[in-house]
Amino acid sequence: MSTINKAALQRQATLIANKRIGAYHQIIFSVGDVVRHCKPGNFIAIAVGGDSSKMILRRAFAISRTSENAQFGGTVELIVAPHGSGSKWLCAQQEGTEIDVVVPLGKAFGIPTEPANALLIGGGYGSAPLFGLADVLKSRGCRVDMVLGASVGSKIYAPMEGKRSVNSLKIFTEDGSMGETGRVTSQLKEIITEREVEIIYSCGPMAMLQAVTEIASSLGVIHQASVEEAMACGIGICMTCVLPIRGEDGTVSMKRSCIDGPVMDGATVCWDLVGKSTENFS
Amino acid sequence: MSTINKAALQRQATLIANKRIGAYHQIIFSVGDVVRHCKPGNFIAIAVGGDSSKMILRRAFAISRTSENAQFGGTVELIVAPHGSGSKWLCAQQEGTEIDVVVPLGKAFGIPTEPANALLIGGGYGSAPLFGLADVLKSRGCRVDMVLGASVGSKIYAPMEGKRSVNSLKIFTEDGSMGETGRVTSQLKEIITEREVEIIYSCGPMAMLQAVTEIASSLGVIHQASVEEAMACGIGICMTCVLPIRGEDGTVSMKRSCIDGPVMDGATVCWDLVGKSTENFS
Amino acid sequence: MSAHSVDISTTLGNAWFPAPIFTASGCASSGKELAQFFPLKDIGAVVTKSVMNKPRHGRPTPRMAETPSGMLNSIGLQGPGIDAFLANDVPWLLAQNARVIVSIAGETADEYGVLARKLRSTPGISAIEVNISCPNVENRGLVFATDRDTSCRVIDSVRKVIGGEIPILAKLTPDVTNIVDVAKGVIDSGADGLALINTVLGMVINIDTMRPHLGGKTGGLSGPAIRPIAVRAIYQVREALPTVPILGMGGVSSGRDALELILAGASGVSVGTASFGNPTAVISIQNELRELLAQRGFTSLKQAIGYAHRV
Amino acid sequence: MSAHSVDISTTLGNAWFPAPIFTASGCASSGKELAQFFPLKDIGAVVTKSVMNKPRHGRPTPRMAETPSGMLNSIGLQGPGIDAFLANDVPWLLAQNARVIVSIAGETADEYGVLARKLRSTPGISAIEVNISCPNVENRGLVFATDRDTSCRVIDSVRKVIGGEIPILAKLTPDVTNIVDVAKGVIDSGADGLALINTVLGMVINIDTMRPHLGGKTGGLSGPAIRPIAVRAIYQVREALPTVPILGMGGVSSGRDALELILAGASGVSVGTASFGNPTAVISIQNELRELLAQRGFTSLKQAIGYAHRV
Ligand SMILES: Cc1cc2nc3c(=O)[nH]c(=O)nc-3n(C[C@H](O)[C@H](O)[C@H](O)COP(=O)(O)OP(=O)(O)OC[C@H]3O[C@@H](n4cnc5c(N)ncnc54)[C@H](O)[C@@H]3O)c2cc1C
Ligand SMILES: Cc1cc2nc3c(=O)[nH]c(=O)nc-3n(C[C@H](O)[C@H](O)[C@H](O)COP(=O)(O)OP(=O)(O)OC[C@H]3O[C@@H](n4cnc5c(N)ncnc54)[C@H](O)[C@@H]3O)c2cc1C
Ligand SMILES: Cc1cc2nc3c(=O)[nH]c(=O)nc-3n(C[C@H](O)[C@H](O)[C@H](O)COP(=O)(O)O)c2cc1C
Ligand SMILES: Cc1cc2nc3c(=O)[nH]c(=O)nc-3n(C[C@H](O)[C@H](O)[C@H](O)COP(=O)(O)O)c2cc1C
Ligand code: FES
Ligand code: FES
Repeated sequence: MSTINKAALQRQATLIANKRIGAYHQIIFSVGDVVRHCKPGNFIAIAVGGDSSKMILRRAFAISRTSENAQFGGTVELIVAPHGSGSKWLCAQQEGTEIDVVVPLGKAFGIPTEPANALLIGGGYGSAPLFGLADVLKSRGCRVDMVLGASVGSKIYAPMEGKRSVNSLKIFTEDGSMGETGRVTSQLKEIITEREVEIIYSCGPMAMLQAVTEIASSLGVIHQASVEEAMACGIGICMTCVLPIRGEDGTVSMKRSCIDGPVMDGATVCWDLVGKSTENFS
Repeated sequence: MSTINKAALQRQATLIANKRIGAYHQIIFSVGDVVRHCKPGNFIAIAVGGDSSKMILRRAFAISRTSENAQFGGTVELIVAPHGSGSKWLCAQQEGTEIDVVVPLGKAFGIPTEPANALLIGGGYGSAPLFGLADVLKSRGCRVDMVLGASVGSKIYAPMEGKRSVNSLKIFTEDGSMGETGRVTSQLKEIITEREVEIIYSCGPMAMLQAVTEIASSLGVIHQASVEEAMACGIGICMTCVLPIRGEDGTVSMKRSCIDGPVMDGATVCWDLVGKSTENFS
Repeated sequence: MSAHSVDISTTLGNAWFPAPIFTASGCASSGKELAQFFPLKDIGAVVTKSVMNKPRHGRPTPRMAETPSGMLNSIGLQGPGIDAFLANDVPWLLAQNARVIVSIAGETADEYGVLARKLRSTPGISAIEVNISCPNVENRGLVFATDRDTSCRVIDSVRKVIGGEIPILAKLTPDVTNIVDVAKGVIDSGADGLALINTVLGMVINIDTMRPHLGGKTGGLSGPAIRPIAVRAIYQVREALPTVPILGMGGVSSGRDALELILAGASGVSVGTASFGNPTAVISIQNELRELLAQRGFTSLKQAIGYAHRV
Repeated sequence: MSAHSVDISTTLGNAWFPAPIFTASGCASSGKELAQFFPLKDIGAVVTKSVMNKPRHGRPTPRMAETPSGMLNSIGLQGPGIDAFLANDVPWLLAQNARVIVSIAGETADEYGVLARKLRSTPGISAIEVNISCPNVENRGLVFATDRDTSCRVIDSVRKVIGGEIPILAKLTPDVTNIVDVAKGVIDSGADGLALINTVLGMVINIDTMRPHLGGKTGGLSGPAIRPIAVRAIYQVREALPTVPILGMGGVSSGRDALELILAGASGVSVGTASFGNPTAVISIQNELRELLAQRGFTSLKQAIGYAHRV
């Protein structure tokens, strides 16, 4: 049975850095000891707008990196796209602000028990959790290749230090303003075959995850996708964030992406049924 | 007919000072040229809570003083009691914040055309507009006495510079923690008679205004009261801020305190009818 | 597509308006105060505060309570009475070149007829909004729009007087089990269009006095808090009565919000509570709406009306 | 008066609760997740997500839209069905020493009867909340509580099965012309108390897709935005039926808000949407309420129930 992340805690976290990077903001929170339980693929849920906010729901962001240091204790880093009112508010906060967060949430990426050839695929800010993941995979002896894509170059998030932990990095933009022109899926089959990829990790827009799933399935490669469905609570109590998942018995049921995910076995997600009337479920 | 203050403008004003003084905050906004039209008794309406605020209405504050200087241009000073969520938000804002204000609003205190003996009575932060008024009266050759009252000493607002513009200042607190023990009305009859007061200006809680009106009326002294009724709009379009006013023909009607006031002829306000069903109006 | 070349004119029945954003009844008094902040002729129309036959004091204070993203009001239709209103306010508005929609309210169906008769003989008015849904009256039975039959009787008595010179818009309350049913009723009785929605009945208890905060105990909830209710009501009615023009309102405080109501089916949008927090709301909303329409490739407002219903 | 010595226990019919703050149905799933943030036995009760006879997938995504100070949801009663629920969730909750109120929902009056029969044979449940007001079902006709007669038929069929062992609370919608009328009806049909209010029907249109945002088109509006509507509904029903216990809910996110509903007439208060924004909301609200009661000189919660109605 699915359960909430056992380490999840609610706390006041201090925003200790907020820096623009391309189209995104790199935001770092000091969260204390709980950082030890934050794994690649987990997310943080942040209360936005302050005390008199009309925004009553938290915003979810993938944890891109964690660290522990002497000055600030445990810190988590997020890569935030200023999208609507909540994320814009967050990107406008200054260092020193105390913000209510719940962390860590959700299921993390599964790590292979034996060294394997891994391919990490990120769309837009979806690359954020992949660099932390790359570190872990590297430390377990995996080969780590990475493919990133976005509409424009400013939406490619690929920090210098991050690049160091991957064996190769390929970038695609739709307008060709960075890397090759195209999408992450453009040469995917070839890359998987050439590099003898055994496991794919992906994070990005749902359409990208679906496209990756199709290719991964056709080649029989394991694929862990970190999904992004709108979440009201992030902790499993509201049932808004569900996705149609095919179980081992072949039947489809609606699973909460906040606690059964966000990392899911791509092959079990019925991408075609997302947003469709549940009457069609088998 | 009652009309909105012809000088009223909406603008982004920069908060240039925010200092705690006793139980209050002295807040100064840079408002530009419009300061020339701000008269004692006028108020300012301030949008609170920022862009994503759940507070949809402005908060009204009396303008306590105005000035024009080289660095900031025209400035208005307010004395704000941190009361509920809106005023607390305002008191928490830092220098440099841009805030949407509408100013000046409402009818100002009427100034006698000839020098007269004036008594200014303030309750709590109600003293704020009286110091600016005292300056004007002084410059017109009036004698200006002042009586202030509050529950406790920390709620007496009487700045040093302000004291200079009055001929005498008497303070009452209910707990005796500052000045004499009692209320502004405690020795009012005596003061009016002794000082040969010809006109009273008052600002403070409604119960105080009512009590002052009774004494002023019994002695036949003119009394201009600055009232405080909850205002949704502050500009005359909502009809929430009304008070029962007896007209020259003897009939009572509901007048908007935001544009027919906040300064009203105390004797015309039917204090007993405030909050009573309008069916009883004659 | 430049914002400036979008045709934002609209119609409600046989009345034409150069722009789709109006003031909401009771939220602009008779326009004089807002005229200080923008020219009234630049917006679609001024909908005046509901006026009754006789002068009226309204309800006791406190008359308002702020609530999360909303407010309650209990004004109780304070006003000067129709005669003073027609003598003073309408001529002033017309002199500003503003379009005028007069909102009327009565205690009986007959009073509405009397008011309509007085309006018929007043030239220059663009439309009549028949407020049958004010929650701020002593007797909740007076909220005609909670009942289909009484609603119809009111519209009947207005229709008998107004022969089609200007459109009759019936203003409905969302506080009913089935708003589509009431809407159909008043259209059958001769209303040319609908105004949706009036405020939602609410209450705030003051936790210091530990009694209802408002002098009138209950009040009408308005502001962004109720916008989803307005959108739903407009969508439902548009779905059922696709040819009936709707003047939408309820919690609109940005061009985005106005567009939402228009996509749901509103031909025009009234802005109420937003003006309290922002005296230039009406005109800013209109400008923002124009931009949003252009960004979406609409060349005219009319293309966007009810667009959310397309299959 | 110290906050600690205030007796905050309460009753709903013949059920006793050590504390007055409950979770709201559908806003705590079956309690497991919130148990990570506070012990469930410390609050009054866990009201579980409305369960139907058969497992149910619910509505398509998107299932939520944030609105000013509120949100819309269209879950559509997704759930495991009563058998799995009784086998897994109830025993777990009882093992936590939590009080359990089971919310049931059916497509027909008979289904409610079937559900009640299954609950009767489950020991340890404190009360049944009969959800006859879920707006998130394909057929809005299924919102029994919009009609007095169908509401009564549902309560009837539950009453026939439950002989008075545990109280039956009928959960009503505010989306009706006259909530007092529906309340009287269900009480006459044998409900022991009322749960007020369910969500308000609303809609958000996505201005990018220019279609209704929710997969189910309409959704239920909850959160602080609707609190004034909840207070009004509770006050009206308490005024008309002063002896009927009310479990209040709607937009409560602080002790202040809970007190407001209690003063209006609620004997207990469920907290729903607030838990989404703040997983410790339920327990904080309970602590704040205790303080506020003490500050006002109440020695027990019961003294405050309906206090706003005093003359
Ligand atoms: C597990 C998870 C991880 C995420 N990681 C990141 C990240 O690392 N960086 C990043 O920039 N964004 C991330 N997002 C998306 C981020 O949560 C949304 O951009 C954000 O919630 C938008 O809020 P807003 O107030 O700016 O936008 P609004 O559109 O005003 O939000 C309105 C409501 O819709 C929800 N919503 C809107 N867009 C999204 C979305 N794309 N996904 C989920 N909910 C949405 C909001 O949470 C809010 O409740 C993640 C989302 C999820 C679910
Ligand atoms: C003409 C005028 C001049 C004022 N001058 C001053 C001043 O110089 N200094 C000062 O500290 N305060 C002044 N006030 C009172 C000030 O407006 C309120 O304290 C403030 O609005 C409270 O807002 P809040 O959000 O803190 O409280 P909340 O109680 O959360 O406010 C809720 C709502 O009630 C209204 N409200 C609450 N209390 C009052 C009140 N006492 N008067 C009017 N509306 C109220 C608010 O405007 C708001 O809409 C003045 C009020 C008026 C009408
Ligand atoms: C203070 C106030 C007074 C109102 N008076 C009237 C009125 O006289 N007649 C009427 O039809 N509607 C009246 N309304 C309702 C508004 O016209 C509008 O339908 C409602 O407030 C929803 O729109 P909003 O959220 O933009 O304010 C009033 C609303 C408010 C807030
Ligand atoms: C996501 C969600 C799911 C809900 N599901 C149910 C439900 O299954 N049964 C029910 O009776 N009420 C349900 N409700 C309504 C709540 O129990 C409550 O009546 C309503 O949300 C108002 O309270 P709130 O503002 O505190 O959330 C649900 C509400 C939400 C927000
Ligand atoms: S976001 Fe609430 S259950 Fe997943
Ligand atoms: S505050 Fe709106 S009319 Fe005075």
